[in-house]
Amino acid sequence: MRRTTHVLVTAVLALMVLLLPATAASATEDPSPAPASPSASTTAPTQNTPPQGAFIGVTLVDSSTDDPIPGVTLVVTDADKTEIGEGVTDTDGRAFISIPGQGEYTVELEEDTLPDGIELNGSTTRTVNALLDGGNFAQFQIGVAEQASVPFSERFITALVGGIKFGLIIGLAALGLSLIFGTTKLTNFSHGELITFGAIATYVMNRAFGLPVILAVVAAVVVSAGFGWLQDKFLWKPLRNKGIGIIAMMIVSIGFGLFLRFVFQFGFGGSRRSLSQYVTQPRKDYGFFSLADKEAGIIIVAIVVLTVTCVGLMKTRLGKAMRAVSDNPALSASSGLRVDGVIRSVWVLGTALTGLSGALLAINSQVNFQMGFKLLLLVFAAVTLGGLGTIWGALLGSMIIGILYEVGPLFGIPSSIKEVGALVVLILILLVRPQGILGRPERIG
Amino acid sequence: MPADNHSLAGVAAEPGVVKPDPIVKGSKITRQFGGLKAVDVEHLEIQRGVITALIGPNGAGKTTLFNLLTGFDVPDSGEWSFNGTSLQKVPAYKVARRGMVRTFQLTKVLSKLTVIENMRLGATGQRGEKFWSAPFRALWSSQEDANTKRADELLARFKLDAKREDFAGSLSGGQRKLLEMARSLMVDPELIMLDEPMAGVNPALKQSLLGHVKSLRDEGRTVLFVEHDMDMVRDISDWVIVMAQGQIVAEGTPDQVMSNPAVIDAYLGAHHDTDITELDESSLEAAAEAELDEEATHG
Amino acid sequence: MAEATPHDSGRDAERSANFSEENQKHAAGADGAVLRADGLIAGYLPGVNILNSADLYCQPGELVGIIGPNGAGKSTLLKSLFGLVKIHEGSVTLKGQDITNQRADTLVTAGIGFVPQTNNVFPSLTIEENLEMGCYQEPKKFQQRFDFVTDLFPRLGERRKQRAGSLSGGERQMVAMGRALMMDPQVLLLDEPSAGLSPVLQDEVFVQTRNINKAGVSVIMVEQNAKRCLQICDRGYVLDHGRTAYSGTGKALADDPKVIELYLGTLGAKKAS
Amino acid sequence: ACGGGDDDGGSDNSSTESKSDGVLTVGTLLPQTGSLAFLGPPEFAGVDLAIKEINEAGGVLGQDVVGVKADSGDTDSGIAPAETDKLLDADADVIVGAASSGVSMTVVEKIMSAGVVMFSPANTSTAFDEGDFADPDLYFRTAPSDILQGAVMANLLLEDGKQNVAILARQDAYGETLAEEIGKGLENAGSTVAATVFYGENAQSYDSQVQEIADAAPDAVVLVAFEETTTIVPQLVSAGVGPQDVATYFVDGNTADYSGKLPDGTLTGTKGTIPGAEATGDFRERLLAVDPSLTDFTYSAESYDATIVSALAAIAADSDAGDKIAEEIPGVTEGGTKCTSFTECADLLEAGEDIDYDGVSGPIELGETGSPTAASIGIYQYGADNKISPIKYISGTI
Amino acid sequence: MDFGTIFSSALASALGPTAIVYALAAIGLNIHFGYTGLLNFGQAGFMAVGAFGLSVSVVTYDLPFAVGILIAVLAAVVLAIVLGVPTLRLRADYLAIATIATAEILRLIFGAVETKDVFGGSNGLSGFATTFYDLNPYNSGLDLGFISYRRGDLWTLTVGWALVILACLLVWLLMRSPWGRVLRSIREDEDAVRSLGKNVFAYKMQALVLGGVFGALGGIVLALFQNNVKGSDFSTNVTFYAYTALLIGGAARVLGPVIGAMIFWFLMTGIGSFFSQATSGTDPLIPSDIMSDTQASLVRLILVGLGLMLLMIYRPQGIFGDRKELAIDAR
Ligand SMILES: Nc1ncnc2c1ncn2[C@@H]1O[C@H](COP(=O)(O)OP(=O)(O)OP(=O)(O)O)[C@@H](O)[C@H]1O
Ligand SMILES: Nc1ncnc2c1ncn2[C@@H]1O[C@H](COP(=O)(O)OP(=O)(O)OP(=O)(O)O)[C@@H](O)[C@H]1O
Ligand SMILES: [Mg+2]
Ligand SMILES: [Mg+2]
Repeated sequence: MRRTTHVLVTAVLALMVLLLPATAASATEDPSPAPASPSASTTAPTQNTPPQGAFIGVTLVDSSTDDPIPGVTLVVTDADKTEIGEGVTDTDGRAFISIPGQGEYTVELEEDTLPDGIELNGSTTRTVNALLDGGNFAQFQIGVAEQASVPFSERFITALVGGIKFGLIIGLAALGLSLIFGTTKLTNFSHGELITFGAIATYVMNRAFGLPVILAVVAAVVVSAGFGWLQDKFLWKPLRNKGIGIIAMMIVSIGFGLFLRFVFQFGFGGSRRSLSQYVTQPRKDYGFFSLADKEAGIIIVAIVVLTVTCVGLMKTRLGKAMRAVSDNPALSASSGLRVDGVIRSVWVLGTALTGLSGALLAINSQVNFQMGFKLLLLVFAAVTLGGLGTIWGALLGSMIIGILYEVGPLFGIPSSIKEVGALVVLILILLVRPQGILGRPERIG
Repeated sequence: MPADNHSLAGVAAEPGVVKPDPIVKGSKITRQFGGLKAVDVEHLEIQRGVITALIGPNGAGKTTLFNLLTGFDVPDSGEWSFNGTSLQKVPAYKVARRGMVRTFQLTKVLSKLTVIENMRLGATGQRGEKFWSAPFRALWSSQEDANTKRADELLARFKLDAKREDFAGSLSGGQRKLLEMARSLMVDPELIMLDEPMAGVNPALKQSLLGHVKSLRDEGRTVLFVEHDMDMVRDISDWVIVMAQGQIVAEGTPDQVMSNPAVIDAYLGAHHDTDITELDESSLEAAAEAELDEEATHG
Repeated sequence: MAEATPHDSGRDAERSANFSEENQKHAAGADGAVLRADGLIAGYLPGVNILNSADLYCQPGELVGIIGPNGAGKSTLLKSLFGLVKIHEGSVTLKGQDITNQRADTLVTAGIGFVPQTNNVFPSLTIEENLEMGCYQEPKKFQQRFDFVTDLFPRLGERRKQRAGSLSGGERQMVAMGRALMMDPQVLLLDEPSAGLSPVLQDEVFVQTRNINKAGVSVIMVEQNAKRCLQICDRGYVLDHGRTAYSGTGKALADDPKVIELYLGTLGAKKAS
Repeated sequence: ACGGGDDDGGSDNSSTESKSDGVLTVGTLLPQTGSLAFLGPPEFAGVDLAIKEINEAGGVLGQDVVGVKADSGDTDSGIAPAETDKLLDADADVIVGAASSGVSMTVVEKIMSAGVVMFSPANTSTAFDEGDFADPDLYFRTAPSDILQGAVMANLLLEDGKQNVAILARQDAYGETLAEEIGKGLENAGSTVAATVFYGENAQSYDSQVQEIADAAPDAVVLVAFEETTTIVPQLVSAGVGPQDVATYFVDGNTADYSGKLPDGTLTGTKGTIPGAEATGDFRERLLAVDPSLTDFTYSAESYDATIVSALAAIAADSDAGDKIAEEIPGVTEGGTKCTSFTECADLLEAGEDIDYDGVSGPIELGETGSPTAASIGIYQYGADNKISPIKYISGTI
Repeated sequence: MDFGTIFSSALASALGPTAIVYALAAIGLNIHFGYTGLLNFGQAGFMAVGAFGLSVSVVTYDLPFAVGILIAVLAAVVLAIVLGVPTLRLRADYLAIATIATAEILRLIFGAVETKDVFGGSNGLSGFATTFYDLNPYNSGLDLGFISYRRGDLWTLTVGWALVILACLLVWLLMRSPWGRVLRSIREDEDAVRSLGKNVFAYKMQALVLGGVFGALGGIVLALFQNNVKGSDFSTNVTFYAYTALLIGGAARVLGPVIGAMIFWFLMTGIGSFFSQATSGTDPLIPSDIMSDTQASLVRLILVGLGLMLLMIYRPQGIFGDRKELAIDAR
């Protein structure tokens, strides 16, 4: 696939090369048709070498063709307008003029030494503040074409696709969160660490056990599920049995998150690491948009898993049992539900989904001990936006958040703070629908 | 039969009838949930100074009507007034301040406050509830003492005095009902609207509380209550309004209403005064079906 | 057997005489009971007992009514039978098997059904799903039982897709009762099943309870509609301060002047019976 | 060293309470936790190595130098101030840190008012040369301010004839100023900045930023980043503006060893700038002896130099009091006999000579503002194995 | 191993400026969450608004210091109102997300390159506290032997603890009054309160404003003792830690947040200092292949996380809380 882009790029470049001289020639119908810069080429030195000590350098390249422009004369004067030296560009388009020391200098390009058909983009003089002992460069732009801006629709689609991908990754984690919240009412602030767990598990499977990435992802999901099981068995279930309130549990989850995050750092270190495969992949063109194979893979896996899970939850009794347990655990038990069993399976399923989200994120980008924590707010926002505890809501919310996150910058949100757009929309939607998009208001009285 | 109150004498026993001195007046009040018209009241008047019972089958719209009247829910259409001033778009707390207080069918006690604190909260016009005077005890302590005294009296009457310092969240189902009702009396309302106040209250206590409700009337207050216990309705109410499928279908004195065949059919059942064990079950079922069939044809 | 706690003030002597009499009655009648509780001491908070040595038994096929003042501990008794309140002392046996403090869902498997007094529906589930929860352990039976329940409460059938959280108080009560009827237990524990229902439906509930009972299910029901309850039950208990104050056949209790004074009152007495 | 009299080196901070106990205690306030945690290990290693070498050479004032470690955390965790107190309580005379300019800002006041030298190896923000910090009172740094690196980078781009450059930078004190300086340098010299795009420290997806870069169709991309480079580069590749499509330039924050982190060949030809003189190879060996697990060496040389300079200044001042050390620091780095190692310099000082320490991170002349006024910056290039090798060194003064 | 130093540094931190900042923030949260039941996860936003209110006034707009303080407090009031009007009708968990989002939006905007001219970008603003330190009445620091404070800190501490004490006094006065009772009732069931004729919204707003102002005071103290503020000082972690402090002490208790904040920072510093001692030196207590000295701080956070969990497990009501209250299930 890299080859195709290469071919494309070369084709475009070739076209430009073919077209440009023609247009340039027709544009500059010089009255004195001096043969194309013979004088220049004769005076052009074959190879300039940088002098010792400080100097001023100029590299003349026609950026439309990437061709260096030889034979152009440059004159350097200092602050008092005394001429310091002169240079002529060589076949690489380079010229060097020694200067006595640091300070401000002016470089002037003698326009008539420019080859025919070549025009400067700006003025012919430059002021250089030479700070460096070696070369201090000035630039005369040539052939920098006014960049035809990419049409908005195209940028929008690209951003949209990116947003969908991101939304789906969040969606997996959000579904996990929503399941756990929907069943236990626990606002799990350690959920971010479950994402990280999935990513780190993938990394370990891939790098330490040498599994290919795809198998490592599968293994990571399994390990995550096991992690969910263990968590419930040794942490949450004992807490429930002790009758610890939901707020206290929430604080436990903050503590647990802190604990996990720094255990991860302890074991994994503070830096980012990447998997062994699929790290760099150029995109393929699919008509309206382009996607790298791994991105397509992520999108497909996420969609399949999300659909299967959601439909499964709708079709099976587990989905109903979950909502029942969330509504009223005691009554569920009275109905013969094994409440602990339901909650256990939700932890397993939720953590597995979240782990998958982390694994996909690891493929999409990198593995780091904080990756999940940094994502947590967006996941929360997604779940809330859709309506807490509703399954389809979590997905809808994720897609909205993901898309806004990526599309926002097109509408003027500074990209360094692109979360802002998504968060503002979250608040706005909550104003109109305080119960979230798919949530239902409660009856009074 | 309350012999001391004749203000409703001569009022015709028909739905939506005009009363001599209504404290609440409403017309064309509707509220729809999806396809279901929960409330669809053509005209409604509650007479001042008497005890009015609101009865009707389950899901008739009684609670919803309460919600609408007291500002807890917004009607699709309709207008109503309290003491002559319109209550449309008036928020719930203002409705209560004007003297129209309601209780909730599914109780709402303040779990982590003690019973006495629950009661004190009910008192209105407390100076200590203003932010700027709250820190200065001297400004509100005398009022607080008076409120506490009143609260203690009510608690004793409602047999909750032993629970005075317990968290309201630890009360039993019936005790919650009692607390809810006692608390609403702390507001000192002109019109008190009780939503099934006696469901789950034990019969002996119920009987003694009825005396209290009657004394409310004697103090000049108006009482509107929803109840499924016909003994109670018969015992204390001066007027009965019957709702079904959101509409007012009958009105009148308890005797008039309870002998109304439509009401018996749809609501009371033909045998509500007889011993079940002696009943032929099929006839009972028929009565129950009649009630629900009517709903079905409507919905 | 634990002694009467000094919890009560006033008529102490009379009470303790009464209690020991009740103890003997219990000991005499409890043999062969399908469900029996002996000397239950239970409570919600450590150190605060709500049940003070409560005794109760229910013979196979019997319909037992429990009445008592508010806060007497009736609901607590049912909940502790069903493993929802921690029993500090005493024992509960089901057909001779000790089930003290067992998890509720295992008790369901063992054949006990329970309708709580409050919070007895799943608000975010639809009516149909609520009922489905009733036969969670035996999904195959769903359709048949569902038809039965909707026959009893046609409203539930019409509104099967409505979320229980938006139902009226009485409709919720129908759902709660319906859910219990879905599960077809051997012993059914009902906590005020008629509360909030219209008179005709109250009667219906009592009749149905009676029918279920006649079909062989042992029923223990707590009721505030004492009149009706005592009419249909085989035996009744009056609970006060966490222990049995009186017990006897429904008729005997209904006519006992002490029970009337303490508990039943005379409201509507003229009209009834 | 020149001068170093009794007068209060121009400091307006009347509340300094420097204490002298005969032992030079070097505290480190560097990230062990938080989002900059990855910068910690090389920096700690630099300080550790310096202390080890100083003590092997006999220490300072006849005593071994003592090191105390503290965590600077993130700016948001409230850790830095508490940890600073810990260092101050441990009688630190010099605090090497913090790494992030942001964290330094939160504790600089506290440290200076305690009369302790704050010597940052990694603060590159120009803010420390301005306003209240313009005097070389107690704040110093070995990291060159971004002005110089920005100039070198801009110059490199110009030299390579890049006329339309896109800058993708981390949005923090480091990224902002460096991006600004590079942009300034380019535009002053007549080049165009096609786009300057920032990403937040917490960003999890860089798609929109990368797309912005791609849409600008630049002829060179400068990536001002820390280790998130490993995440961004693949995304640049995906968007068709990877190092093999468009010439890419790294800065000191991200010219790390990417072998194993990125597929071979990804970075071939990519250039980067790292402040510091030539002998880095040998220096890395020594660092690895201290901390064998190091893979990244960012700011290790600066940390090392900060420690050595402090020790030398303490010898010159014949005191371990913070304010005395501070007075000597400019002196031992500027003017005098050049020397490049602690033993060499210490011997010269013993002999009463004025020295000019040139460290592993450059000539470090801590002039007017307590920041390096001269620096040597190496230009490196990546090979197919994603490792860098130097092409040339450029030195300059501000 | 020098336990004296560990203890004294822990104690110094428990009484230090950071503890004050968190105590004030947690007092605010106590009003919001502990008494009124508003799950405000955006306390960092209030702190930020306070800190930036002061610094922007003084640095960017050259206003006098006193005016700056006034503006800072006003800014918190305004934020509370702007935030409250639309969000106070949200259910608790939705409110949590709305407030956390607002705080993040504020943080991002305060730290953005685009708003650098006003808020100073990532470096933030500095040098606004000079007036404050000029007022310092102390001539020297305080040295009690085992614990010592420098002159500047001593002044911050005096002012800070005075603020904390005043805040506690006010909370105590308010919460024993009927006003406080209404707040606690709203926490339990706002519909019930509404049905009794109380303007729930107004009370919630008053609570939000009051707690927000305490948050802002915390932010101001932070700004003063750092003499620098920047957006990244106010991330969600700050709110989390403040909640932690509150719950350690016990919610809905007057002194809960203060004691909680002190304990939190005592442990934070104490554990950190223990491990940094245990891992340093030539013959460390903990061998360096198990834990190197650069990992000491990490272990501290691991243990803080663990400690927080254990505390909630074994004393979920916090130090001052009432176990009985927790046992009441909100039926
Ligand atoms: N929020 C809602 N959404 C949908 N349906 C509702 C909602 N609230 C009430 N209903 C329906 O409106 C009807 C009227 O309900 P309401 O609670 O007013 O009945 P009610 O007369 O009080 O009955 P009960 O005696 O059982 O308390 C019921 O059928 C109920 O299911
Ligand atoms: N969750 C609880 N925590 C603490 N105490 C409780 C709790 N639930 C009930 N109690 C107390 O236990 C006692 C018995 O309550 P229970 O609910 O069993 O009464 P009940 O007999 O069912 O009354 P009712 O007829 O009103 O339903 C009451 O005094 C009540 O205050
Ligand atoms: Mg109702
Ligand atoms: Mg009960």
